[in-house]
Amino acid sequence: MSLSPGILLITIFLPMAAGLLCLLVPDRVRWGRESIAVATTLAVFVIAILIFIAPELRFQTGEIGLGIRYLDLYSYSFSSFLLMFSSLFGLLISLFSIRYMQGRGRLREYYFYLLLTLGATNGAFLSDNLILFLAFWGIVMVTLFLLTTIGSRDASPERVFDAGHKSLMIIGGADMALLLGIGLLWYLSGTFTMSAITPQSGGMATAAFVLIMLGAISKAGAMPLHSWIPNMAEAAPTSVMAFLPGSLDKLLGIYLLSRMVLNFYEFSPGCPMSLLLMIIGAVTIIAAVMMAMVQHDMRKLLSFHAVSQAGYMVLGIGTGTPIGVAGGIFHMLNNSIFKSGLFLSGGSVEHGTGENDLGKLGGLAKAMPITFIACLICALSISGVPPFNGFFSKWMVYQGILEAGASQFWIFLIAAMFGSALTLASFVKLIHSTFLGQKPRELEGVKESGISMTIPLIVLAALCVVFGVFAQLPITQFIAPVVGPVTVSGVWSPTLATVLLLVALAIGLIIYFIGKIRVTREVPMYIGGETLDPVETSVPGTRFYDTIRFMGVFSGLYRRGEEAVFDIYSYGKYVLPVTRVLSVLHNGRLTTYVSWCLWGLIILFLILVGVG
Amino acid sequence: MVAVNVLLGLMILAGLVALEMRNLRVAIYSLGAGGVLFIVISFLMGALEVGIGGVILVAILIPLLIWAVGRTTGEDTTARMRLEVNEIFVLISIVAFIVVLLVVIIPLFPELPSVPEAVEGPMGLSILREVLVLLAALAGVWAVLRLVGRRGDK
Amino acid sequence: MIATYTLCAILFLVGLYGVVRRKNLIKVIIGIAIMVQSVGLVFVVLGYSEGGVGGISQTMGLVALIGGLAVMTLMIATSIRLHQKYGTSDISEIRRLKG
Amino acid sequence: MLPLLFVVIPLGAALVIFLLSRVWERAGDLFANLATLSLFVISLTLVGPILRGDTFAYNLGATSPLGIHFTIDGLSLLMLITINLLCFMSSLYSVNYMERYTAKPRYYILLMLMIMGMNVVVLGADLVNLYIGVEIAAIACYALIAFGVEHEYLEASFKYQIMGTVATLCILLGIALIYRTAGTLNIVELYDAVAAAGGMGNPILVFSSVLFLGGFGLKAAYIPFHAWLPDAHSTAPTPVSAILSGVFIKVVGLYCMIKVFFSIIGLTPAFSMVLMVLGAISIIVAVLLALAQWDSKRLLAYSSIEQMGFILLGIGIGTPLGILGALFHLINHATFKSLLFLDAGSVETATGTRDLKELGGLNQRMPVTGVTTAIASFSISGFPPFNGFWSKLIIIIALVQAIGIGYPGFAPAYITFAVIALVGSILTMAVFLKLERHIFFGSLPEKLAKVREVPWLMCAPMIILAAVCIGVGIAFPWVIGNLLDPAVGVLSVFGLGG
Repeated sequence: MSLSPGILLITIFLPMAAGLLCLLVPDRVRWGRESIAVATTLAVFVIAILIFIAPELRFQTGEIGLGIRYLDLYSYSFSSFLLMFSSLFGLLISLFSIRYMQGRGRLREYYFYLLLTLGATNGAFLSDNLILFLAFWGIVMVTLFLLTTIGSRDASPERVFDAGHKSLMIIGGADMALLLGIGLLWYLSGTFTMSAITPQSGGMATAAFVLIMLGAISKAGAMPLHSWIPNMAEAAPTSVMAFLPGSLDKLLGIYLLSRMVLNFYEFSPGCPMSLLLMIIGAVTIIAAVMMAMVQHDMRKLLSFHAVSQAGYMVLGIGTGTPIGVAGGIFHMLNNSIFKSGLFLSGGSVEHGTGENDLGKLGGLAKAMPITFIACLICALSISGVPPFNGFFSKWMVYQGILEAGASQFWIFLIAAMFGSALTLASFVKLIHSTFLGQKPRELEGVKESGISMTIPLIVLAALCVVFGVFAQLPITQFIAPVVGPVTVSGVWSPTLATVLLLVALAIGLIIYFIGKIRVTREVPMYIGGETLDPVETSVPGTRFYDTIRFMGVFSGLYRRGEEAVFDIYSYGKYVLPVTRVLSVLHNGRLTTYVSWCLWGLIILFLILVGVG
Repeated sequence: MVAVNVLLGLMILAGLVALEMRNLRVAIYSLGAGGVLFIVISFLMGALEVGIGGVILVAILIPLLIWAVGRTTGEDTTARMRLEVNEIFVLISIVAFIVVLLVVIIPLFPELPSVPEAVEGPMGLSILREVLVLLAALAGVWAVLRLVGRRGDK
Repeated sequence: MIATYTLCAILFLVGLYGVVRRKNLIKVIIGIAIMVQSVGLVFVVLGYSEGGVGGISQTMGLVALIGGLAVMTLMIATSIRLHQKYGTSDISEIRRLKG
Repeated sequence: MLPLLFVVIPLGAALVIFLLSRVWERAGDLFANLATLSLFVISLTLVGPILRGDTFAYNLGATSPLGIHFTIDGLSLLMLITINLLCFMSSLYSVNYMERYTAKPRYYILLMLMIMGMNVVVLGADLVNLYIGVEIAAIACYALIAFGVEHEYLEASFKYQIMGTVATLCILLGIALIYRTAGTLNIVELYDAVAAAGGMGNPILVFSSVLFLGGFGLKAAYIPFHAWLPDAHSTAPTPVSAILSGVFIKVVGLYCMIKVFFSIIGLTPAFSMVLMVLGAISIIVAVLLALAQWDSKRLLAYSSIEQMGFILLGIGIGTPLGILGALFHLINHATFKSLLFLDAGSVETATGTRDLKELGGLNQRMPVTGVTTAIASFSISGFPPFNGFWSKLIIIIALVQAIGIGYPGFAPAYITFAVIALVGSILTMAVFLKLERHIFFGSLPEKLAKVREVPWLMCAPMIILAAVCIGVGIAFPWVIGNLLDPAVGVLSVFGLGG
């Protein structure tokens, strides 16, 4: 079967058109928008599968100067497999949203933005032109902001906007770097056509690499451009978190980074840029997971993990070895699956209980079995426990680090492994405080979410298992065509894998127990002879790791973390004094204003007439 | 040319007087005197049109200014100079500008071409353009002199 | 000729000095008037040759004068209204707009 | 005859309004809108002929500067379309908005004169006509700023009058020097005449171009010549502010500067650098100033200076791509900044205040204003797919391209300016997010709970402009091909690398 290249347009413009339609559907049509969204995303998913099966496709319109085409779409192994998954996530999220978003305001806009995001993401994957890519990439940023402003149930309008503000500033700022990077890349390679760019090297190429990397990691959420994700997690609807920072933004960011490493830059294991990426990756893994351990809000905890997992991808791609890059890309895929699974489980819990504070949850395993099992599988996956998919991608990343050569790289290995252990530890906390332990009285009568919410969870959990047990499948089907043949036989290499696994488990358990013992000891049973509520006497999972929080070395770091010293966005406030000084200079005196003009003329005279 | 230069010197003097006088009416008369000198210079050099323009200027501007002084204040009560950052900045600016401008332009004068250009040229339509400019100004004055600008004020 | 040009430039600077340094509204307008006259003279001097002053130069001089006159008419109207509103003609006290 | 229509129609409308206003109070509403609409339509009909390579000329009276000489080429057509579209939007908006002021007919008369002045600037085939246009437009503009005849209006207007007159005198001196050196005032003839007179090797011409830089710079309000702009643009009646920020400063400032530096004198490395430095300074300083503002219109006014900086940066590069980006940004800025001013005016109409601290949460109460402001804000912040994205992109790409084809030795400067432009863009985002945050998002103050959307006649121009922002953003190849390429074609011949 041969497809016409025009089919690529459908994956972009069908969702966008459907989104516009959603905007026009009047409120009284019941399920109108929901059915449009689900039907559209389903259609796009099917088409994306067809495109994936088909050979390479290219759709072009005429040139409009500088080698830029209005539309220049190209589907090949990498873009078509990402296209398939972005459409899948689109489908799952619109399914999930039916119930989850029901009854909220601004639904009209919600589906519009959702479908617009999907279309633009597909456009970014398919575009073979850097400018077009940038445009679609930017649209995803705008819709991210707009989706954020819809806001979660429990956040004040100010907080919601500030979260959107922060994400827009950080991603938008990084986009400016990306823009310049693309400009430099164009200058070096002489073309905007991505498939025609040959790997570049040299000083300017390195600058372009760093600038494009900034754009990529801000989208993927690696440090130091990660700080928008935790804030957004508190303010945005959970389905949005699962859709954008959880999956699509990761796909986009890592896609760009991999294209850069694979196609645009002379990237070799051990080169300075490789080292830079690996450091960013390792630091992100550790720092974010440390922050995740002490969070009370479920969404915020998940969001720090979203940051931490981005570290693995950057680390894997940063190794520059085929197996490492493959591992990074595979981890990107896996992360999107289990991370959106986790966010959606969180959404499901929130939908059932109306609560996001881990301290107020507990004992939901029986009430919400499907959510529990899906969440458990995803949690084990994200922690890198075999046989789930997270294990394999992480293992490939480890192997990539080892193959990258230099002996000092063991430190990255340690960081990655330690990060895994801490991830496990923090998910023990999440699972414990949500699904196990004592059930608070307020949560009696909580029921499993409806079928439209559980189907996405089941699908995602199933994918975690399938991609884990049959890891060969995604690797040979999706990733090998992109990075070339990968030796995955080592996956089952028993010694290293087992050792790493045991170490990870052991550290996780040790931390778990340290935390638990300390807290249990501290909880008093009676105060003034009054019997306390069982909720207050139970062991709240949220306090598991307060031990670590107050441990000497870390307490300082945590305090700074809370003061947002590591948050690049918070440095914006230093602009304000400058603006105030400038503002005071405009003192309303005509004579001063005319004097400025005179100085302007003086300088111009001196420069142009005097010198020239 | 000498006569022109002398008259120009007088104009500068008149201008300075106009700017320095505390009594605004005297200042305006001094400006008027400068205007008359301007007209004389124009006619001396053979610039008939500019001279007529000067006459129009003086004939309209001086009465208007006198009228304005009548409506506002007859005395320039603003302080000559206060020792403030602003004032000092302004003084430095203007002095620097004067110095730089003179330093820059005096060497330029010999470069100015002295090729004669066609002396006569029909005034013709240029008058129409002047009329349009004046029309705009009249419309402006007509709008600005309203007593009440916004509905509901006073 | 150089002396004439220099004197024209000085006249222009005198006007500018008035605009920059004087704070009374009327004085500022007087400064503008001096500048307008000086520009008019520049045209006359530039266009001057033995036979008289060139037609185009004259036209442009006229443009300068009439344009200046138009603007100054408006300025005078504005300054009267300003004086009514603020109760002062001191431009350095007329500064509600700043920042 | 065609070019003359752009002068006769507004002038005729002004006369008709003047004559009829005694008898019929609403004559202004009708005839002003009819005039601006017909001007806009006429300018649109010229797109085809201009694309085919026709030019329109109209000569009345004697040789060059003494008669009235108009031409329409690609560049002036681009400006004409922009001017007349925005003036039509503003006059539509005025119908309801200007109700709050007395003597509406006088307002319309001044508006018509200002439009006429701007059209004359764009059409003028010689420097004197151009200057006359500047003068007429400026005088009408002074009066329009003062139209409210209250403290702030008069103050802003007076300061602008003084600074504007100094500027026009500088321009006039520059014209005088150019005329005596090159011997002509016709813009087409001037290029060769100036080259024959030694071009930039002639100190007189350098001196006069510095005068132009200062004079038109004051009109275009880039830093440090900007101080009048925030006062004037924030106090003027809103439809006037929209025209001022949208087209006025561009027509009487930047357009003339483009003419002078590309059609007359020709760009030199020194001037290229000076223009770019002025642009870069304007971007950074003005955006910081905008960030400090709490008055919505003042914030927008400062942001206009910043955007002028972008345009100037593009012009300064001097490559065809740079000029294309600058002109594209010029028309884009015209649309979204006018839209933002109209939105700010709507908010002021509905709530009675411009103070950001007193506003908030208006998105639910004023959906049209909210959505159109969001579109304009995204546009000005350079987010795709809105029009501002493409023009900023082209300017940045032009800067990068100039590393290779620009003046030798400027490479580090081009990169620096690109970085400055990008930093400016980030800060622009912050400025407009601040505006959105404090007007449309956040929680609704109690006293604004009963606010209603403005009448449809005020909404209509806002919706049209928002549609233009999106439409140009999506159909940018069409705009570049049909409007911008002919305009750049007029200039870049004389520029660098053309």
